[in-house]
Amino acid sequence: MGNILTISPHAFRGFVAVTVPLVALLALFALAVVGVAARRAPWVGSVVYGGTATVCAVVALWAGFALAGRSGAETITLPMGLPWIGAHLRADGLSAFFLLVVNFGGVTASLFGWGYERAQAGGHGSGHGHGDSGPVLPFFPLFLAGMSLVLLADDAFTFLVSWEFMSLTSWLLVLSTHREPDTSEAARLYLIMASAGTACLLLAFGLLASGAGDYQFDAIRQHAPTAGAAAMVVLLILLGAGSKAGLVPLHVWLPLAHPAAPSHVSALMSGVMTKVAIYAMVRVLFDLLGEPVWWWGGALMIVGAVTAVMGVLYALMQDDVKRLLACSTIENIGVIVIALGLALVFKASHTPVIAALALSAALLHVVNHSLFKSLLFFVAGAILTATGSRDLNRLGGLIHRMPVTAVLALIGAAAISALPPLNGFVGEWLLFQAILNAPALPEWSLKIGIAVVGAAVALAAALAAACFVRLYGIAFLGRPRSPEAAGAGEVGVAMQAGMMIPAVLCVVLGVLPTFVIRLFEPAVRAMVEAGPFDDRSYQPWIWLAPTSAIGNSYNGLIMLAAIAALSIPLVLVIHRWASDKVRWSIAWGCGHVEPDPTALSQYSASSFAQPIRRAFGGTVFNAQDRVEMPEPGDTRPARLTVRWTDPAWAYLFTPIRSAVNWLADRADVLQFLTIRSYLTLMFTALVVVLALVAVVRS
Amino acid sequence: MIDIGYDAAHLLGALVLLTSFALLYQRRLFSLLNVFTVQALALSGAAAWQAYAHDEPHLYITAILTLGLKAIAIPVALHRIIQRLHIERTVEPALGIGLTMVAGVSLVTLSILLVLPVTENATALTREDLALSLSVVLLGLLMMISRRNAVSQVVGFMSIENGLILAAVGVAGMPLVVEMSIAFSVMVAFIIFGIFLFQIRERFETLDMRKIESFRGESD
Amino acid sequence: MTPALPFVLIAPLVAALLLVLVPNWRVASWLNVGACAVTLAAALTLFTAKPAATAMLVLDAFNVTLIALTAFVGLTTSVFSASYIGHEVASGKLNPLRLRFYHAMYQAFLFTMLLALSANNLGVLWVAVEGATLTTVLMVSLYRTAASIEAAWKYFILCGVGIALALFGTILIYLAAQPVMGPGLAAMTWTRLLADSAKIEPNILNLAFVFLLIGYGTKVGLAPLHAWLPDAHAEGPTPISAVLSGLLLNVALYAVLRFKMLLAANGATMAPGPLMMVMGLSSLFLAGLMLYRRRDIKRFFAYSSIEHMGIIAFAFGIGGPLANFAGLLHMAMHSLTKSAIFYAVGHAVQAKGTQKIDGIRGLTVSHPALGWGLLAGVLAIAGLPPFGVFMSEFLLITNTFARQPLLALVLVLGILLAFGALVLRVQQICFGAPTGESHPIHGTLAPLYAHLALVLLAGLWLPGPLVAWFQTVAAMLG
Amino acid sequence: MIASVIHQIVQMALVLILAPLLTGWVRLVKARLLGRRGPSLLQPYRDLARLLRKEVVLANNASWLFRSVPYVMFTAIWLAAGLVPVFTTDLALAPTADLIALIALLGTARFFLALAGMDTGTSFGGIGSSREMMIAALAEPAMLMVVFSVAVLVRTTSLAEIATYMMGGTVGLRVSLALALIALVMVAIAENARIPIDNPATHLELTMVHEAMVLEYSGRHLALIEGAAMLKLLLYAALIACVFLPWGMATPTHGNPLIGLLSFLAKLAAAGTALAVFETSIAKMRVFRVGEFLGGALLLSLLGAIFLYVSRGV
Repeated sequence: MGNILTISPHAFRGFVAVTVPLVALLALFALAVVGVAARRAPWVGSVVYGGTATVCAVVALWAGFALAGRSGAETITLPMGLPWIGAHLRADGLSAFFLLVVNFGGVTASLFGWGYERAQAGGHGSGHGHGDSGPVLPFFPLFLAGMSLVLLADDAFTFLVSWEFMSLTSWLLVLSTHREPDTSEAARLYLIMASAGTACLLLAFGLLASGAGDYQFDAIRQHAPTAGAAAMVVLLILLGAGSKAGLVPLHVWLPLAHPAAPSHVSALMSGVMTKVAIYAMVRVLFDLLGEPVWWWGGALMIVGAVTAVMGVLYALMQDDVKRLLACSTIENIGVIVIALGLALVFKASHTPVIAALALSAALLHVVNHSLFKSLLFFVAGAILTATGSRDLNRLGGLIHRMPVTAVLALIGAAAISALPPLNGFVGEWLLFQAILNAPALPEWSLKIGIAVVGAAVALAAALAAACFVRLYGIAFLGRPRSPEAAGAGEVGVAMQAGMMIPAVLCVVLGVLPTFVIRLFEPAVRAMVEAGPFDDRSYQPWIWLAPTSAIGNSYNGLIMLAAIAALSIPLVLVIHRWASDKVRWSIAWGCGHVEPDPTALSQYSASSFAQPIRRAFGGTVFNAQDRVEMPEPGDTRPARLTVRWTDPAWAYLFTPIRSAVNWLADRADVLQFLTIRSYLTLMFTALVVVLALVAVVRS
Repeated sequence: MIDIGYDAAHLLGALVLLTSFALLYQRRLFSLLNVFTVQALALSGAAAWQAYAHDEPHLYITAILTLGLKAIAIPVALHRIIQRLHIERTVEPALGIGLTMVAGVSLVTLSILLVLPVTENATALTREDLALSLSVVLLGLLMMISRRNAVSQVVGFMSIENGLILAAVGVAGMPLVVEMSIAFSVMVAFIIFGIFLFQIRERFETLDMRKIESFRGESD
Repeated sequence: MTPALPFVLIAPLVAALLLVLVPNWRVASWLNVGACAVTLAAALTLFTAKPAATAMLVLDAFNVTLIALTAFVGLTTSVFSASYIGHEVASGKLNPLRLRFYHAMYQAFLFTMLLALSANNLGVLWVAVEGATLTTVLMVSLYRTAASIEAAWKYFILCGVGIALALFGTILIYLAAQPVMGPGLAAMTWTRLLADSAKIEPNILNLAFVFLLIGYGTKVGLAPLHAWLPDAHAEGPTPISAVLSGLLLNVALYAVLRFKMLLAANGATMAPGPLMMVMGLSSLFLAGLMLYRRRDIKRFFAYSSIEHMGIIAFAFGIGGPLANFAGLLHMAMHSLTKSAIFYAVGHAVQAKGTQKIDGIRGLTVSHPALGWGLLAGVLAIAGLPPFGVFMSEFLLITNTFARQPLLALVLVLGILLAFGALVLRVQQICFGAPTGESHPIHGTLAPLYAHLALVLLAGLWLPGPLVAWFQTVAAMLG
Repeated sequence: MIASVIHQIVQMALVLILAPLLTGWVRLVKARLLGRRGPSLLQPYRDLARLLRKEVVLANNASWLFRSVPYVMFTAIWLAAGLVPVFTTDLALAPTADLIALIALLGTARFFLALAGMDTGTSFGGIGSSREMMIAALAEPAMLMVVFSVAVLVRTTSLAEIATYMMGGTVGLRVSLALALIALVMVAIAENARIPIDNPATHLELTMVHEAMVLEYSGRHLALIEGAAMLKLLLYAALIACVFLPWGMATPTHGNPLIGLLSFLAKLAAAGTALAVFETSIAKMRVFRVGEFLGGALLLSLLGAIFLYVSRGV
């Protein structure tokens, strides 16, 4: 405990290195205080959100410069936390990259949230429970601070404190809607799952620290654990970080908790907090745990593949917009984890360049998903603000009433469906390039297994496209399914701006992906001792041509240019020389002329999913469609009801819950005994222990 | 030759143990109290004999305290209470007498098994005495378990403390502080019991624990 | 020997006698606070004193921290009680006569606990614990309701028997020591015993420890000896619940630990650790399960105390510098947090007019200051950062996992089990639409927030001297 | 460099010109196989021209998306078709996008068409879109598995490289390639809405998929969509030719583009004939059997990939 009060050798340089985020953290805490102190003041929302946006912007910029400038990462020790080691903070490439992601998400979320809360406060909000909500302002900056702190932590204790603090604050944010019926159940499940995850991480770090004899990451790096211990750590990390990231089957809390929060918080939880979990995996598996073994990657890939496919199938089953988005987060996390697994495998087989490719795919997808998932959750928030409903079956035709939102939503949907030339596709492309390198691996099981994983990724991608065609088609296209949807109006400027920024970036990153890849190259280099573009042959900077992908290259910019070069003349030519006449009329629909006012004849969300439900759901979810068809001549509409069960609940969580209840009932008897029985208990305890002593001695 | 000191002490200790068996056996409250009085007498006798044999005058105080409190004051007071409160004079034990006896015997065996091997270097008297007192303590506990009536539970508690005193006097040179503390505690304990018996009486119109324990917390 | 120590004992004793004579309960309540303040001031000076021991009293690193803690919680609780009983009188639950008795007993109770903590003579230690039992029994039955009398009766019988067993253990210790150290006080003086512990017959020590563990363990509330604890907490006045959970349990555990040190010093005895670990884990799991079915808010938190006593017992059971450190820290944190929770609960019960959890909903909406305070307290006791309990649990779990992986898994499972119940209830209590009646809160929330601030501070930063102190004690405990 | 640009431009024009021809050829052969005289080979051109001149009739609640989808879709497929080497591998855009990007481009087209199907809010558009996406969900993985097995062999996904490698003749005959070929053909049939998956000629609502989506389209929009469909057919034919029988194709180093062109025409004729024969000899299957059909394709392609390891120690 020598260095409790003294600062570590590099103190000064270290302080320079981490001082910006430190000050930022303090500022965030200050903002939280303001949020509490001035909660009645009319200006408080603007101050807190504005302040948070500014602080996050500063940190994001700082992280960006740190990455670009390849600035060294010094450790700074604060006299806090565990007495005899203090709190260690450090911002290396990896941390800086994730700091960039997190805080950028923070900027857009605060921007959107500012407008969102004002809209909620102003009349619009009433009707869907946000009317009298609990406090958001104090916890919003704290949540962001917690996430940044996780990324900066450089010893096990600080890491876990900030990790659990992150869960705690987000739990409180979820509870801000505590007046709504489902919230309390969701929040409870969330906090319990989160803490169970933390417990797993706790054990993992306990194991690592016992090897090193110290909780500092440096010490842990120095002492690689034994094979058995390492295996256990991998398992515990998969459980601990996985429960936060939403790996199947630990995902159950996610579709409940993420939607329950206010939309801008949902965006943070889904788009950003899950990434912090990914950071934890990378930090431990690539950095702290030393030389990997191939099966670690194998395990990650299997879990990831299952998660990806299951996640998107869940998403296809959902009728609630935000819940659907949360499920799609599960899918994307699965994809990222697959990429991580590949990177581990290749690192283990000493082909660092390919490992770098896979890791780049993972990190790029981290960026991409944080962008379009925030965007889509903002869109959900906009829809909620405009219509007061999150139920797909009460939406429709919004493209006419919310033109701006509709365009941005389309970008988001296209990006998350991995359509070129948007950013989602680049990530998938890199991932496939890595998958195609499977033959370079020694293990046969992996060669074949990776092919299957590739198929799973492709399946997930295609299903995701279906999922978002469904979302966009039902919500924005067609005819309104409820008066609220018919009467909706475009949202305010702040919210539009909040959506605009990530939307634009989705396009930019799709066209010029190399920029961001170069940005996190130092992080990749630190993890796998190689960069994705090492000794590349001929490409100028706009070409995405990783070494390992032999002769394969992709160029979003040229593709965009080509599309423009082809489509614009096409339009002009046709309109000039062919015809440009338009006649408006009622939809024909195979003679089904008069569009019914209730728009019930439209495909509903559940009917759209029906073919896929029939193809996959039967086996996975034992989903059952029941159609109540009225008698001929009866004018009642036919009703389609869909029932399906989540295997994770059916086979894992419900049994646990009932087991606890059963035990609790048995134990509860002890509360209602007579004094004599209690004395008997005591007496028995005494006699047993005495007998034990007698036995032990003889 | 015969060590008269040892024999006498042994005899008195055995008498205490015997009486606690008798306590287990009793069905009627008054006879219970009488047996308890006998036990207290035996105990004070043991204490006095120790004081004489080992010439430890402070043990006389113990003897007197025991005699005064346990052999006279408490039984009398309990008699009073029972008469004042018109408690039904017989109480059916919760455990069958026979079962209780068996349990008691096995407890005594256990305590002997426990004590004798571990006290090789202590004097024979101490060992005997310790074994006896341990048995008395355990039997007292058994009695508290096997009786439903508040009075008999009080008596059981008292006999546990008798066992403690027996142990204390058995060990050579035990400082006075312990006896004082015991006496003090017994006294306070008795006062409190008294308070309780009256309160319980005025609350529940009975001393049958089953009625008192109808409330077990949360049974709303 | 520093004069401060006897003074720490005399102050509450005198105050107790004095308070018997004060008829006006308002005056009495503030006299009570004053007396506690004096005691605390005296206790704080002990930190500067050198470790010392007389035939009756002892002062070392171990008990000085606990004495200070006891004095501090005693003071804050007296402040809380001063603002609490006003409402009890107003609502006709208590009359001035009873209050006179109550205040005297409060000081007497503090005296017995401080005596137990500073006693060097095992007999005195025993007397003090017995005294603590008697005083609290009387205070638990203060309301004279059927429920409170039943609870007090249960408390008295169980702890009386427990105390008796503890005395038998004490006699056995003397019996074991007497051949070595000769007859007389020496053989009952803890410091002397510790010094020559190696020479003492180990087998008798084993036997003695069994009785002492069962005896004092009853008072700690370790399962299956815990039965008295929930009802005593639930039926007594809330300030008493606060000191019971916050202080009395610690004192009893302190007694057990003293004897554990004796055994450890002997070396040839059985290891006392496993026994404590088993009882600790059983308490943890039993309490964790019981929490799910509780409908009475005070009983609920009483069970949570059992849970944490289990964790602490486990920590000391597994031993080692880190685990002991964690145990001590957890002891301190639990006292502060749990008493804080009971302050909040007391106000909540008065504000809602019921102890049933169903009647106490949406507290953060109806009484924000109280609701968020209670929430913070429960989160702290649930072991969430940035509160101090997290640090102790972190140290305990990581350290255990490094040494006994399976035990650590069991421990974590138990903690999670209880955690689930805590989250379930605290969400019902603090969130959702408020139910039932809602009176304004009487009195101050200062003690609540003072404790929370301390717990938060400890979670973020432990002062160096305190750490050094804990580390020396951890080393003593071996 | 200049040559590659010229080649690229030529190719863009070429696919545009040849696409209707191929469709016409298929129709003609089918008609002959059914014993009819059948329409002229140039009929598709006339249809397109007529549609282009007609006015567009839009549903009242059609949005801007509905009107822009035909252009997006046509462009995407046109670009994709332009990326597949037909007569030479020396194309300017070759490095821009590899096989995966090409598949994704087709995905883009499908995505927007499916959206357009839902825009007017009629039930039939919904039927079409949902079924189309379900089919795609299985077709795309199968396609990517084909790519995978080829790439495992050739160690690249750039079409130019694949063609060059295949022409090298070092590959020889392989089980896995045969499996991949079958899988690719099955996917092609599904993607082009041919029998047995779908029937471009039918308008029986309950069975149609592709037609249901474009039900509300008319005039120039319909022309673009039809044209896009023709391009797609050509694209798949060209793709199969390029990957599995690239012989005769020119490369930057040697070979004559003209010969490449002639050989490509021959390949197209053969492919068209084969398709016609296949379609006349089989009946359409129920929509929900499609899953099994494409699942089979997926498994075949996966099998192909695995066989590669067995047959050759890569």
